[in-house]
Amino acid sequence: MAETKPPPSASPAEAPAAISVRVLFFASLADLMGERRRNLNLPAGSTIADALRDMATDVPDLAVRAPHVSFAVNEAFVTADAPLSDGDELALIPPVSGG
Amino acid sequence: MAETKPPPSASPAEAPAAISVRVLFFASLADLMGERRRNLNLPAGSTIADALRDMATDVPDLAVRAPHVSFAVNEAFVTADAPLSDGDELALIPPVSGG
Amino acid sequence: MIVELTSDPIDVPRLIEHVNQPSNGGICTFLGVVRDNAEGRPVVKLGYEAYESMAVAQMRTIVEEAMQRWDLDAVALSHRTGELQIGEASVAIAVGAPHRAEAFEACRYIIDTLKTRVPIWKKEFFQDGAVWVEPVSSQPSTQ
Amino acid sequence: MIVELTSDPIDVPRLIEHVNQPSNGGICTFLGVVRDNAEGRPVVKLGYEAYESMAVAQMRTIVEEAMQRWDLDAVALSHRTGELQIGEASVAIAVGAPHRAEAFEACRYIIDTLKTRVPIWKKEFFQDGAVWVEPVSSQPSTQ
Repeated sequence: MAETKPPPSASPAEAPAAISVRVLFFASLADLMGERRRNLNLPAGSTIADALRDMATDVPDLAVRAPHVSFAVNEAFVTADAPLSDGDELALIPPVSGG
Repeated sequence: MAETKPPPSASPAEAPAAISVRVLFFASLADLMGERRRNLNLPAGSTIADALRDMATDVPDLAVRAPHVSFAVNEAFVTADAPLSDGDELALIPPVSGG
Repeated sequence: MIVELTSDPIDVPRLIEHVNQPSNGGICTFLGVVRDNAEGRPVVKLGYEAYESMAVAQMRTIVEEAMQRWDLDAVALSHRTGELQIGEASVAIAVGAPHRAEAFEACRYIIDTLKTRVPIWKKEFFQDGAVWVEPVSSQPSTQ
Repeated sequence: MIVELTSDPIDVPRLIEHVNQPSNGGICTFLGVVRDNAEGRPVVKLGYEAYESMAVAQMRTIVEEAMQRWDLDAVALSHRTGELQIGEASVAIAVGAPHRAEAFEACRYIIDTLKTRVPIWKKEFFQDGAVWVEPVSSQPSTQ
């Protein structure tokens, strides 16, 4: 995770110009992504939708799946327009089938 | 039970002039009656209501309890106007509380 | 199908095992257990008396009704008789079904119906006496 | 309260024991068990994967909701992870309540709600492949 350090900010008192988010993939999405987690660097102010667009450049099928995916930030369900903060844990949650 | 044999009938081909019924008492009714079973001799054509009237001569409180009692003849629920036949098993069933 | 009256403690895992058949995806069980109070009054123990042959016949009829109505292939129903201590199960029902809705509904039907028309009676023992429980609303219907 | 994910077989008697408290008169349990088929297609085994920390947190929230809504003092909820064979329990719920209506309703609420918003996924293994089960209707709502 050392490589995800944000670039130095022009004004250290402000929010960083970039954020680093840990993204978790489960079940069919782990299969799709070929991994269970990745660290993602995004511009400050990015939302979950922005993160999805970023990852879909690698894996275009993620955009196809996105309408059927729920999202959790730091283990709480949120909608795709939720903003991300540096250090957040974003989970992509396919339709659940426990029980 | 040998003593409950009905008297000889005038016409052996017809139903006997008297019937013998085995009556079972449970729970609070066994407490009330002071017994768990008795054999009852009744005129042919008697109903459960007739049997109750007969037994209430011994135990008047039975008449008080009767509206809250259900009846089974040979293990099937029936109403108080059901006729009794020789050899029937009549159960007086107080409100049930199993489970 | 298991339908039984027993004076021994009910073996709940055995009932569950009985209904755990390969085609079933859900098992609902209900246990009636002896509470330490009756509407707030401390209970020492319970006693159950049954019109045994008729009780078993009625229990079987209720189970058969449930199996037909919800298309079930496995139900187990056991009821205790005699003296029970606090925490012991007086009745246990296990219903297996392909899907959970049927398992819940059939299990609920069996306990609700048992309480209205199976000839079993409960006696509550208190510190200073005992009473037969006779719910005013549980008069069996004629059928 | 017992709320757990476990890779070991679920100890159902332990869950029942946990909710069998002296003030409770009824215990409802639900077991989800591995069926031998999925809509008719033979199933060999199942696999369950969870977002473990969030799953346990969601399970605890659901149990707390049920305990508050039905005024319960004892609920147990256990969910398996990993590989399960036919007949094994994938989930077990035990709810104790003074009266049976609350026990049934709370137990049903917990399994129904668990299936809509606890991040656990089931993989069905067939003779010739495996699929993640993704119900179209089970999209967790935002909350």
